[in-house]
Amino acid sequence: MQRTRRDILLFMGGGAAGAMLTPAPWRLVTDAAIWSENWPGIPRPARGEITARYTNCALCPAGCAVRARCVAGQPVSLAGVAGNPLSQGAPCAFGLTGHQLPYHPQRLKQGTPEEAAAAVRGAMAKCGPGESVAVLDLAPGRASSWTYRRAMAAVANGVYLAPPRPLGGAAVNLAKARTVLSLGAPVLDGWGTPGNVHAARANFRLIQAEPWESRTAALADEWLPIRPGSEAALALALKDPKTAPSAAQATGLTEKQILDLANELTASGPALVLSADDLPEALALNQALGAWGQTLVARPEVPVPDAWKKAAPERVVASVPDSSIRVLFIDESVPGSHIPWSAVEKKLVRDNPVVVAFAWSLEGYGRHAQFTLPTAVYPELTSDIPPAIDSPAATFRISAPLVAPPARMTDPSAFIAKAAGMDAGNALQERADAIHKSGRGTLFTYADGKSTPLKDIKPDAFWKSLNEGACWVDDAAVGRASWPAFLSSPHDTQAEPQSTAFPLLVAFAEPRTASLTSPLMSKLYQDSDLRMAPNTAALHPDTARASGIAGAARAVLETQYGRCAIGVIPDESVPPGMLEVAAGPEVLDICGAFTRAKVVAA
Amino acid sequence: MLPWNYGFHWTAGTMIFMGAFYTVVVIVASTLVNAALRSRRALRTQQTERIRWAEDFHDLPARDRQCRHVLTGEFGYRECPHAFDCRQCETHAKLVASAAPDRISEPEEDIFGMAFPLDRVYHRGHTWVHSEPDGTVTVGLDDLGRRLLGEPDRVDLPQPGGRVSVNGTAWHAHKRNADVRILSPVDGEIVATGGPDAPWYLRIRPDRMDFRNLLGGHEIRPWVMREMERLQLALSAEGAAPTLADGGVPVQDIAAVYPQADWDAVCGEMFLEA
Amino acid sequence: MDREFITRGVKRCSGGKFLLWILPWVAMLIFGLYSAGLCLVKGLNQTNMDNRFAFGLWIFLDLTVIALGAGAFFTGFLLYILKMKELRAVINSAVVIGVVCYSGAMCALAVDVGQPLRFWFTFWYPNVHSMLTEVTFCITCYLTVLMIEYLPIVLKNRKLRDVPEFLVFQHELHKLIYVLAGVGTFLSFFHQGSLGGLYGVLRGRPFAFREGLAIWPSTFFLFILSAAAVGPSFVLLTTWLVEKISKKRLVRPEAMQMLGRISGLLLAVYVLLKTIDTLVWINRTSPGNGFPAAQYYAWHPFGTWILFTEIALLGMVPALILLTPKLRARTGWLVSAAAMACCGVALNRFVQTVQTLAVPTLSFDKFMTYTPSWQEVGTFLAVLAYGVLVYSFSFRYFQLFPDERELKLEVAQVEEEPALVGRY
Amino acid sequence: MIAPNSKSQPSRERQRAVSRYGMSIDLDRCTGCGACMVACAVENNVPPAHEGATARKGITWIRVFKVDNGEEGAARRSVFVPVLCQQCGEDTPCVHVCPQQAVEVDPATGIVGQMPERCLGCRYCMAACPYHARFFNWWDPQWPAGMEKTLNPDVAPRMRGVVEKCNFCHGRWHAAKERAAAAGKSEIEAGAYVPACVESCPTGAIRFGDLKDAASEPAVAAKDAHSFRLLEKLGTEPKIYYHSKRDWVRQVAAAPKPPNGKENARG
Repeated sequence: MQRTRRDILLFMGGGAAGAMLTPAPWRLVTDAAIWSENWPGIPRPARGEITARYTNCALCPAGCAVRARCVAGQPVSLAGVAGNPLSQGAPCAFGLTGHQLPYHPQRLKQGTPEEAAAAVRGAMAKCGPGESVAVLDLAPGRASSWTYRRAMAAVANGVYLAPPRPLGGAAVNLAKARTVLSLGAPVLDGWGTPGNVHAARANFRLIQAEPWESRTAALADEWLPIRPGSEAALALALKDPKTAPSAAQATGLTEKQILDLANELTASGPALVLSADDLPEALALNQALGAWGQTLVARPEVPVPDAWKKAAPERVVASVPDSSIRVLFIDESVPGSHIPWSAVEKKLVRDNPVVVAFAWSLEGYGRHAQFTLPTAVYPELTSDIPPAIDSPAATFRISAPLVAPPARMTDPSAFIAKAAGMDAGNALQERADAIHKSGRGTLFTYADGKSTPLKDIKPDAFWKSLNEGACWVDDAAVGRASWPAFLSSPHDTQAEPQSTAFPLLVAFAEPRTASLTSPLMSKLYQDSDLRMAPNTAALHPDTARASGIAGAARAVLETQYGRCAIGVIPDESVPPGMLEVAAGPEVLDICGAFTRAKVVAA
Repeated sequence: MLPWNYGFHWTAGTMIFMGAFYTVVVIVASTLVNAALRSRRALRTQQTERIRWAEDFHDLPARDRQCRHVLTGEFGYRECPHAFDCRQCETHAKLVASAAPDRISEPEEDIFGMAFPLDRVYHRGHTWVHSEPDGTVTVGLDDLGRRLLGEPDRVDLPQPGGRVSVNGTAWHAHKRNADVRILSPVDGEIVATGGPDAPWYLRIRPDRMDFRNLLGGHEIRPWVMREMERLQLALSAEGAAPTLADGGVPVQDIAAVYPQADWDAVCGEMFLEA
Repeated sequence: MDREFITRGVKRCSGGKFLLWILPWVAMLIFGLYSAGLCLVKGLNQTNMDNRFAFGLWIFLDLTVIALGAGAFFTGFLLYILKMKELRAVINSAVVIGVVCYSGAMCALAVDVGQPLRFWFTFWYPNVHSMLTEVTFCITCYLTVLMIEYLPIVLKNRKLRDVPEFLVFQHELHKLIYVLAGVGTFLSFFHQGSLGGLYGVLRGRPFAFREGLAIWPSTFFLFILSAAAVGPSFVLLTTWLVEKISKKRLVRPEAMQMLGRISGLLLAVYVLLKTIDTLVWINRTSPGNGFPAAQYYAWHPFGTWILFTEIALLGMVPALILLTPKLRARTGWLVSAAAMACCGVALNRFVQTVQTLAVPTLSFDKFMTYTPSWQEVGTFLAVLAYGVLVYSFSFRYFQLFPDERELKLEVAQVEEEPALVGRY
Repeated sequence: MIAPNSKSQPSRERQRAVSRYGMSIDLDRCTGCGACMVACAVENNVPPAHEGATARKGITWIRVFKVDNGEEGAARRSVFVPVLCQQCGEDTPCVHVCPQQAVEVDPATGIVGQMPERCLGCRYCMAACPYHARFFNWWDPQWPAGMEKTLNPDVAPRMRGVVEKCNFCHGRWHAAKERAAAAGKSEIEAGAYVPACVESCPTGAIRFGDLKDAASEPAVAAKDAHSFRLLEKLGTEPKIYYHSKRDWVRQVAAAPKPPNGKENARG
């Protein structure tokens, strides 16, 4: 039989119709929809061998132990290390996003080290008498810090500056404490090592004296809402009940409350008094309560090579005469406590000083320095982490890189050592060897969770495991001694006197660091109302009205050091007369602890 | 949706739901197909003209669908159930049988000066049929129809040899904005065509000499009277002056008298086209 | 010149005038299409909806429009199934309204979903337990039916009917229209109901949750009733509007009043049942879920006034007016009552969609507010403009009101009478 | 159209279920640090907030709310309440409403799953959920250049226009299942599978386990007098148990109280 075109068409039509009744075409469309999951702009996660690597978090002095889940070597998520004697396996929100920092959009990618070096050389050459070359080290106590001190000792009129050490470098032994009075210290929110604090939490009663209900106040056993700026008065009254009436006036508490509190502190010891920035009154109170040797202890220094001993002393910025620094290096590659730029600036010489900042982003002092040299950032950088404030024993751990830093990054210590005409060498390993030589303490290795006495370990094995995630903990052998003098030395952390020009007292709601956080942290303040965005202030609606910014979303924050734009959030839980501020570089430039401020319409 | 799809469960719920859905689809589809098939058949069997007239008739106002026997007063009110095709109407047959034969007084009726010769029968669409000796019939416009169209702008006549059917389109006439189809009074084959100037428009060889559907004799006057009323109404509805120009006697070319009137509507009304 | 497209014997304004009339609507449509386009291309971030106000202006629009469009199925049902001949005068208009409302709602929905390209998933992986599935199926089917019902109206156009195929097809199709009317009634019954069920089944939203018969929450039946009640009212309203705008008589008052009466009757029943339902909900359903009903109305501006307005002011009152022959006979009363009924149902849909989402469910929720973005409003206007345009064109070129010609002649006759009398 | 036979169906699932995973959250331990939120986002490839995002447009599978007792000044007390998908066990509101079966309860685990690749984005499920635990992708996900290197390979990023929510880190469940199979076990043993938020909580406030295993922390918490579940009266049988010794805190379980006209942009 012969086929006409009609038959063929019929056949094809029939075939098509039939095909529609089979799953095939529909399955295809379904898949098409699933493919569309990856339409342009939606990244495909890379696959690869999944491994666990260990290091220590360098984002804050706590230096928690970190287990990184890596895909083909690239960390994709971080977690704590269970059983770690220091951090107890507890991470924090900031630490959990550390592995994203290297890809931060605001990351500083290149600088001009040669020009900087030349400028420094020139400036050092014409550095006159009474003028100095200085290093400002935000995270003192590291091996690099020692390099700086050696370097500054090597150059004429070199000065080594660091932020005042909390409690003058003494350590807190929370495990011993039965009662803790916190004068606005964020004990449960960024103070000390989270894991350690939470582990000890069950054993002490926490009394939070703070004007507003901070995260710590919310979970304290008792919250004493005191008037803004009356912490000192309270501490004073607790030490010497005679002043209770005036303290009651200042704080807004009843005399009875104060006296009861005083009794409780003495009765149910050992007690500990903490304050946002070491208030002399708070320290004195500790002394009176006999905290020394109990809850407040002197922590022996982590061993250093004898060769390092000839080093410049550590000084606070305030101790340097004004307009005397000709060359200033600022190392902010490792975040530490922040000093308002306004305080630093007035120490620089008038005629073009040279300021070189080592930073991984332009958000810090880099905004003010002539030269900002890009550095590696955690988890790229290699640095040791000084013992945390709540670690009574000396510790040594290294933040070993999980990711290779990009090219053209500057190593601050190498740069400064070179400028001082010395060789930095491998300070980190030298110190490790020094520790090993001391033969004290034990080494806790993260991968296997084992503790081994140091004397059973070979030096290179020690060094190796430090780099693969381990921490050395000194034997805690702290003899009882008399109250140390350095704790009585007056601080410049007095609350500024009440003034009509700046009626509002600034309290920091979020950890006080200028360094950037991962973009993902935006979830916490943009996608929820859990935390405030950097450079934002919450204030009582009445305060807003009084300041003439009622209903405004933005305003200008003004202190005696300067002014900057901020976002404002009306919040009835903030008492009138104070500002609850989320730190940001701009804010930190003009606000220290206990700063008084005012807000004006933008 | 289909058993091999993800998440298809043989549950009562699914059965009822999909069952209802498919039923609806089938009903709707079959309705469409059914309509399509019917219309195909209708087209094949040349039903178009019948359907067009059926639609037109259906759309006529009730008052224009009156039975011829209402005109003559035999009924008070009766709507024509056969779309003006009395050949299939028993009622009509009965009435004719019972009626007395017309007494023809004079050869033609003069109504408002219009001539309606009684030697012919009239369709309600204003055509007449006149039997010729050669067994054919001539079909033309009656006087009112002629005056309505006056001097037509154009007339489209069918080709000789074509067929016409009762109430189907006989020819098209254009006048001003009016474009009307003239209804055929008879079934048959067109033998020759005349025109506006000829005495007749069409010469037709009818299938049967059956003119029961047409008006004659005494029916003519009441019918024309009624048509004049309708004309009046149509004219005034289309915004013409309330009375005819010359005291009621329609002029030769009525259209000319009402330049502003919507002539299309008037003709549509009078020639029974929707 | 479109003269030969316009039905013979009816008066329509000049082409120029018509152009002037549609121009603003076309402008509105273009603006609306632009904003809808933005939402489709850039995504729904263009709207002011959010995770808490997941539904907004559009869903309210859909529910309202579909309720008003119910006139199509219900008039069809009364005319073709219950053989109420008077309604022949408005059926075509009702069908066009139906087409407009349903197609408009479908377009709005297509913009409203996050992945319009996956619309067919609902048909392919239907979850028969979901009210939304049922709504989607029925609305799609019913829109098809409406289109088919619309077809004869189009093909009957004076010019188109010259094509024999069209003439014959629409003739034959119209003979079978009662089948479609039946199917349409069935479909509408279910999707109008399921639109109500949509919210009635939300166990997690005690403000909307209702108990009911077997598998259907009470809102299922209330929506059917209210839609059937308001459909004729809306037909009445539009007819009146068209008469006013076109300055013509299109429908006999009897037809209008019949629409009014039907509307009033159903509305009365609806109001009664709605009241009972509300009482049951306040005293049993809501407290049973741990939500004292009083608190819903403590969140201003949604006080109890909204309940009163919805049921009494815009429900009972129009029902009574429409049921009183004296008032019904007065166009003013008739039309305003119809308008009130429409507003009442619109308010009901608003309460169902917006208030449900606005009142908090968790103790630490804040009262939610939401104002649509201009893109949302634009899309809304697009649907509106589209409706007006489709209706305007249909009115101009198709025979929406079969009695128009006849009424025109009657008017003439009234003026004519004396003259005729004088002459015979 | 055909409503589920609400009682029987889930119960049947429950019987078939191998495990019923649940959670207990100790509100007396939560410091509101936000670690859980961040860990969740990292684990599930949730992108950083879009610049246009707000607390109402953002994607936070687990979100910590700060709730106060409504008092002023000294009497004021606050608590942090982490809210995530409550994994309702009885006629789960979101499952029955989804028009195209993009939401399902996994009979093996009792976990309410969401399939973004089948989601139409109609957001009906979001309207249905009383816990606001479902989130719509208002934008296409975006990561800063290079950061996509840090995405979790076990979870596919979602596109714009689909709904997503907490699934107890389904990727981790899968991994645990494979590990168990590799070890020749048929079931995952207690502790071998925990969601990211649980792992990341520094105070151990969030505990996770199988409610069928009487020894698991949630199972124990479920029996505690101080435990409660959000909106229990709705009868949806959530599997997240909250716990607090403070009476006023337990009030967050109840229906909202009428407003007292407080002005607070943070809440």
